[in-house]
Amino acid sequence: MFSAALVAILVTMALALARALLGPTVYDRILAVNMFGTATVLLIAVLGFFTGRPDFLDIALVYALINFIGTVAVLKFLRYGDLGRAGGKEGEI
Amino acid sequence: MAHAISLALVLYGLWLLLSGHYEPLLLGFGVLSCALVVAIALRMDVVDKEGHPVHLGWRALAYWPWLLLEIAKSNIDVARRVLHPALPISPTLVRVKASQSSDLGQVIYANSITLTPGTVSIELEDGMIDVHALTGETAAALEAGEMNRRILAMMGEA
Amino acid sequence: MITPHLPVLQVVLPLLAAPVCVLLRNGRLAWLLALVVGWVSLLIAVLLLVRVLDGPPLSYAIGGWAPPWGIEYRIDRLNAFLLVIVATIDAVVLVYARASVEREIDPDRVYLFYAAFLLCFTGLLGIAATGDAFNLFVFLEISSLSSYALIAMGRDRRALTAAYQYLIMGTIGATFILIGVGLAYMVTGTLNMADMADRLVGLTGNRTVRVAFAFLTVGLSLKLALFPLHLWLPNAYAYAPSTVTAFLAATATKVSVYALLRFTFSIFGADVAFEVLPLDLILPPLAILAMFVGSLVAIFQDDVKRMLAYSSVAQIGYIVLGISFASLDGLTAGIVHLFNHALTKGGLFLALGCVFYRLGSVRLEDMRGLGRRMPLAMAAFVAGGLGLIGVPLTAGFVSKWYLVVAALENGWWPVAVLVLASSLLALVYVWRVVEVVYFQPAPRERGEVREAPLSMVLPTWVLIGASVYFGVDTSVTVGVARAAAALLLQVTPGAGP
Amino acid sequence: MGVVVDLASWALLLVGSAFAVTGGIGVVRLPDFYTRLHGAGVTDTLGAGLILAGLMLQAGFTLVTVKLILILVFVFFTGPTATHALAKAAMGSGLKPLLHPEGRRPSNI
Amino acid sequence: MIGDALGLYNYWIVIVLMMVGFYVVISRGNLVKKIVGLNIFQTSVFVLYISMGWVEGGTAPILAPGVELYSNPLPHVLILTAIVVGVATTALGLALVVRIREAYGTIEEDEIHRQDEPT
Amino acid sequence: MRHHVVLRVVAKLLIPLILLFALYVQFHGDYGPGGGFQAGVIFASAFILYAIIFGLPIARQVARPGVVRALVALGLLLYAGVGVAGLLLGGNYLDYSVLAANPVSGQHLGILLVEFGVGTTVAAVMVAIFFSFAGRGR
Amino acid sequence: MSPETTVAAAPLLPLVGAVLIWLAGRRPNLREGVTLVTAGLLFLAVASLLPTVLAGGRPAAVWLELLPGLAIAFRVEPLGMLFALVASLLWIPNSVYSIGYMRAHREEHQTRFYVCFAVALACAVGVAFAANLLTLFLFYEMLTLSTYPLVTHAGTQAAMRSGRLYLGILIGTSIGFFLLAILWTYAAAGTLDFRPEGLLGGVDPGLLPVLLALYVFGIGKAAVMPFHRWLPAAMVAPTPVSALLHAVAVVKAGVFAVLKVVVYVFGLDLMQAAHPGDWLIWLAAFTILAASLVALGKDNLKARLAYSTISQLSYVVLGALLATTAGIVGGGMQILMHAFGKITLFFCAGAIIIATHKENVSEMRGVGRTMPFTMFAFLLGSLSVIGLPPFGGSWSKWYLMLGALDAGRLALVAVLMASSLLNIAYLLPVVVRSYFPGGEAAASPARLAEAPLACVVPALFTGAACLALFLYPDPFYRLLLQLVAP
Ligand code: NA
Ligand code: NA
Repeated sequence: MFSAALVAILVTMALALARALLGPTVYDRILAVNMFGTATVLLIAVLGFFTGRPDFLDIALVYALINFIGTVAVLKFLRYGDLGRAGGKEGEI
Repeated sequence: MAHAISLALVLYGLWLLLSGHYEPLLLGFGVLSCALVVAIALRMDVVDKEGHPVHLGWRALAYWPWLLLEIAKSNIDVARRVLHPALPISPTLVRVKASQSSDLGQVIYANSITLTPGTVSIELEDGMIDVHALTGETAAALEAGEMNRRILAMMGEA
Repeated sequence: MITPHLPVLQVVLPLLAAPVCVLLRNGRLAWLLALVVGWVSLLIAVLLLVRVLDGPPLSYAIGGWAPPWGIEYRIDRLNAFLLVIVATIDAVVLVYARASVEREIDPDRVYLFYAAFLLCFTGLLGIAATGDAFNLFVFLEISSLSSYALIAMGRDRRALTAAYQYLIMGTIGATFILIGVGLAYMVTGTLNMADMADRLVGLTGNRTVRVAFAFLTVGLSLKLALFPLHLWLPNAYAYAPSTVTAFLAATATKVSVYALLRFTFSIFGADVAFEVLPLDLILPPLAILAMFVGSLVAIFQDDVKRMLAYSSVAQIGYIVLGISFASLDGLTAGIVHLFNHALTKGGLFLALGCVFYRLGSVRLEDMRGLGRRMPLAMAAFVAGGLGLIGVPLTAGFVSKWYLVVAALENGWWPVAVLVLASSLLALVYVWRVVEVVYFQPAPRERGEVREAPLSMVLPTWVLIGASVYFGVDTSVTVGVARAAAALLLQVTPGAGP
Repeated sequence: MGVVVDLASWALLLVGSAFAVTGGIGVVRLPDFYTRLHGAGVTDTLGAGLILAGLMLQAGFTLVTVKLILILVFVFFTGPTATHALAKAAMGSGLKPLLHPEGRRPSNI
Repeated sequence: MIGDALGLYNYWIVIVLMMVGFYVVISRGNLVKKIVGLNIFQTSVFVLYISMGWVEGGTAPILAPGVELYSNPLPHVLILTAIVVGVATTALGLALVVRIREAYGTIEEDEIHRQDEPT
Repeated sequence: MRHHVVLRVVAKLLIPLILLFALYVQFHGDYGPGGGFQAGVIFASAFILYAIIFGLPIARQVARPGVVRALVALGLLLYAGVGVAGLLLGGNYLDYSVLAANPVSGQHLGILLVEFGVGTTVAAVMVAIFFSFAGRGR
Repeated sequence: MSPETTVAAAPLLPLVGAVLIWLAGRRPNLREGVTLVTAGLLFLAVASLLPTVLAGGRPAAVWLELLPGLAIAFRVEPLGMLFALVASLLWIPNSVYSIGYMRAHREEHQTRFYVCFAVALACAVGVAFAANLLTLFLFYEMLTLSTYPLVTHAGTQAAMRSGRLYLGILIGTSIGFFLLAILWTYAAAGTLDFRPEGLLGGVDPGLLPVLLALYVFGIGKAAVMPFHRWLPAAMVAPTPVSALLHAVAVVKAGVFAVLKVVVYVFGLDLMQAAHPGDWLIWLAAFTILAASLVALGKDNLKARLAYSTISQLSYVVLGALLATTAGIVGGGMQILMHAFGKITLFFCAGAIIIATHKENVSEMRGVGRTMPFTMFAFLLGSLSVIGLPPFGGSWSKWYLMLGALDAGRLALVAVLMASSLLNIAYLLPVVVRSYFPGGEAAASPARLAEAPLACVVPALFTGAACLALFLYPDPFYRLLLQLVAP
């Protein structure tokens, strides 16, 4: 049963990858990579169960975190070409 | 200050939940860790109603089941359309009013919209949310305002 | 109580001092700390050398894990000698550094400079002290990474590209070394050098062993800038801050040579190196090419720092040539030259740093008539230059003497001739400078130039003086080098020829 | 009890997997960037939610479940935020959505 | 089984990665590209070490006199250390590239060489 | 696209949780492999998220570059200093078993401290690198 | 002072003098006083060793042990005694002359000049007393370096060019050949100490010619063709420097080293048994004739004298390579006699430059009338260099001819005689022409216009010495005889 889930997640990753390669806009690619990341989080979680290594969950959580921060960072960089631009209290990216 | 104390308590609860080791050393580390995090959070100025919305209390708990149900329903709808050979979609842009008085309420509304597949909030500005909907029907359902009202209730404004 | 811990203190002391430098956030204090650490390190190194000269090698188990499971620091006559070299150069260069660094480095970053300097020092000492192959790689990279940073602090923007180039080539070298260590580990199941050597006995035919050694040799040749893998060196030395150039030129490549010696003779054994792999056919031609190409290119340089950098390429050729003889005299020559060249080149670059301090340039045309304005620094340069040529009564003569005698013993006539001929090339480039400095009038547009501060001239002369001293009294250097060479070849030192 | 929980967890895993793949299909099939956001949403919400819930049932009341909940909450918070940020950035860059010809236009866009 | 398969193919992966990385490093062009190439080059070694752990299995002697709590998972420590070194190198390299761009206004190798040529 | 309310609110919500999680990983590291390194990465990522969303100047006020640099150093010092403590207590360098009366708890304490040093250094280095890379413009 | 102490101190004496000269740099009188005192003391020190050496003593001293078995060490034997005597004695008149010349010319960098001069003398003494090849080599190289600033004294582009040639050839040959030969010797013999019986007994006789050639060419200061170009190039230097190069120290160190190598490294027995020097003898003969012919064609007086020196040096090399008793004695004599003759000629040439600014032979009509003392000294020197009695030069020529005869080489005798004719042809016309009326002097009645006294007196002194050496060659002859009949 785990393997069914694994396969499904891998298929999802493949589809996301396809979109990442197809584009056509950069936003499509970011979306696809973000989705690939979500699928990776799931994969790590399931794999941890599959192999009896629940400490993988920490890694999954970290991966989710990095996925989010990465997406935000890329968006900000795309917009400003700079990650450090001041946003002030208003919170700007 | 109250927010800070409350944040510390919540964090310590989380620590206890995560740790699973209840020996003095690690409990002590937990205290130190929570204190450090609260200190940093205060320095970052993220400890307020927005950053730590404890004031919503039990009302938030009531909102979640409804949202989850909505998510499930809209998921099924989107999945059906995606898998349908004809791809029966009618993408629509609508602008809905977020009647919540606080940024927090409006953000919860915007994120709830995004969480339910079929609708994505694109812009939140001046109490108005631009929404991209996969079909005209979902747009119409959103415009009916059920979600808006429930969030108002959760924020204690209705 | 402290004595048994000397091997580890040697490395840990500068390692601890580096972060403290960052915490101090004050250039002057950071310098003072680095200086004190440098001199204490020198003391430790000398104590270690004295102990291993009298007795068996010292072994220190990090974390109390007995070798071969834990990391072992192992001090024998060879690396104790190297530790003394590195620590001496460091101690002397740091005296010099204060004035020079204040002039060349942005004041806000001086304390970071010393932190990186200490890290680099740590790495070099660690390479020498450790008895663990992987640990050696880590220290090699600590020293390399900090040298990239140090070089990039040079004033000229070309320092940045030089550091970048060095980083690329250095990392390729490091990766090769890592592969070599990994393969050796795969075959032997150990990272402890002595243990590895034991387990490699009888594996000379093993293909993985040969591949491992080949990777290590190439990687280390890159790090020690053996022709034609030297391309990173000239720019790196030319554009780094004066202090850094002097320190690195005197120590970094030498330490890599040590690593090569260690892997070749102590771990894999001369059998693998010279019989299974034709190192005796590969190294001498490269070394000789290095001698000639390095010296020839040096002749045509107008930037004296670059000139000396190319000269280093040539001098490394001499060292490698000595090693490639794989004989007692050859190794003695290589090791002695390693020491002598460290002093000489260090002193020469310090002398140039004095010039840079006053002129902001070390281009030949800017140095006209400097012999009268900066007599002490320029006299040091001449004395060091004579050492490069190998004039008698300088240290350079001693090492070349042994090199040629070793070549003649092997019956390698043409090599002996080539060594002498290449010395003539050294004469040409050194003389270019001497002529400009002493026998050409100072340019009118140049303002009044004075001698560099005593805190710079004195260390310069300490190194140059030492190189002259060890050219006159060779008993210590030759004796220790011979003992180390005998250790590597596992023979008894015997008397000199 | 054990069998029931097992069966439920298998079911959750399977259904979740199905939704995850569906989201992937949507991202490939849907015609433009904005509509694909909805497809991704399927994987992010129900796909992830059900799979993690299936795992939770497997783990029972343990530290593992706590961590799984943490992951789920995190995904639920950050997923829509990232999607929103993405959509906003795309709109800000001038990427026009493909709209249904008979679809109602919003009042003043 | 897995070990055998890995034992057969890991060297090819290592070699291909090395070649690709090395080619990217030595081909002239963008400085960032070369750093990326360097990373690929280094990755080949990580793969080598990882596969080594798999292939040789328990060769790493695990022994600690008197203490049984901490084993010595040597290959993992080695890989982790090597990766840290690699990351540090990459960070330093990129920092240099940033400063090179500030100094030269470009990160194209040819352009930099052109600017540095004596006029 | 002047204000990004959603990101701001979500970030404010998440950052304390991420920081706590980092510390959790830090202090539970010895039950899994090498906790300090991961903890450092997570801790730094919270700061980086903060800097991306609220801007570098504010982030630099929260974590002053000098302080960050000092933390790099302090972490290293802790790492190396624990080794020296072992040395002073009569063991070899990095020999933790002498740190407490009981060798096992001594090892435990040693690893805890060393991992804390590693975590501090890694976090501070990452933040320092982000600070120096971000804000240099394109 | 014991002879041993004197030996150790003799090379140091001029070095100490150099330091004092440098310290006295701002006060010319004091500076030059120090120079003269040093020169005098050095000569006394060296001369004090003569009785010991004549009595068969070989005082020795070690400065320091450089490598195991290799020391910077001194040991005075007859040949070195002779060279040291010549160098230290001639330094005195040369210093006097320098003072006159440098002041008359208002030269710059005079302190550097006197310092380098003193250092060069220290090196010459070091070369003379060297107990082994390493010491010899060391001082030989230092001699080159210390004379470089003297050669390039003018500081002009031409001077720099000449300086490069000077250094290039001397250092090049010494490192490329001389040092190689030394290392070869060391590898073969295991020692570098000079021994009366030679060191090379164990070397394959087939290789000896190669080794000998390495020595002869490696000792570039002997100016055997084709490595002679540095010497004419160096004539850009002030005249006292030319005197130093041609007579006092430099070229003499070269031919001295060749003699010393033949006697103490190869050993006369080996030389006579294996004849390693045969083809080199012909090269030396060629140099003698060719350089004389070139000299004949030079109008510039200093250039003419320079080529004359090249020719005369090969006499010594020839004598050494013959390795017969008479040949060695003749070679040693030639060092001495040519030194006095040639220094006289250069003193005169310099004096003429000072007084008339004339450098070319063709311009020297009438000089003899305005500068009669100078030209008289020139005549004395010329006759000695040619080898006519009653001048010292006749002894060396005589013994060399005897040596050639002993070796049964009549062709060499012919070469020597032909060379003497050529010497006459390029030297005497200078004297003759100078007494012809002409030049500016032709218009006005002849009146004395000599160079400063400090220039003329040394020339007369050394010219007279040429005469004296003819009458009293005995101590030198006895010294040299010790070489061949110990
Ligand atoms: Na590197
Ligand atoms: Na760790």
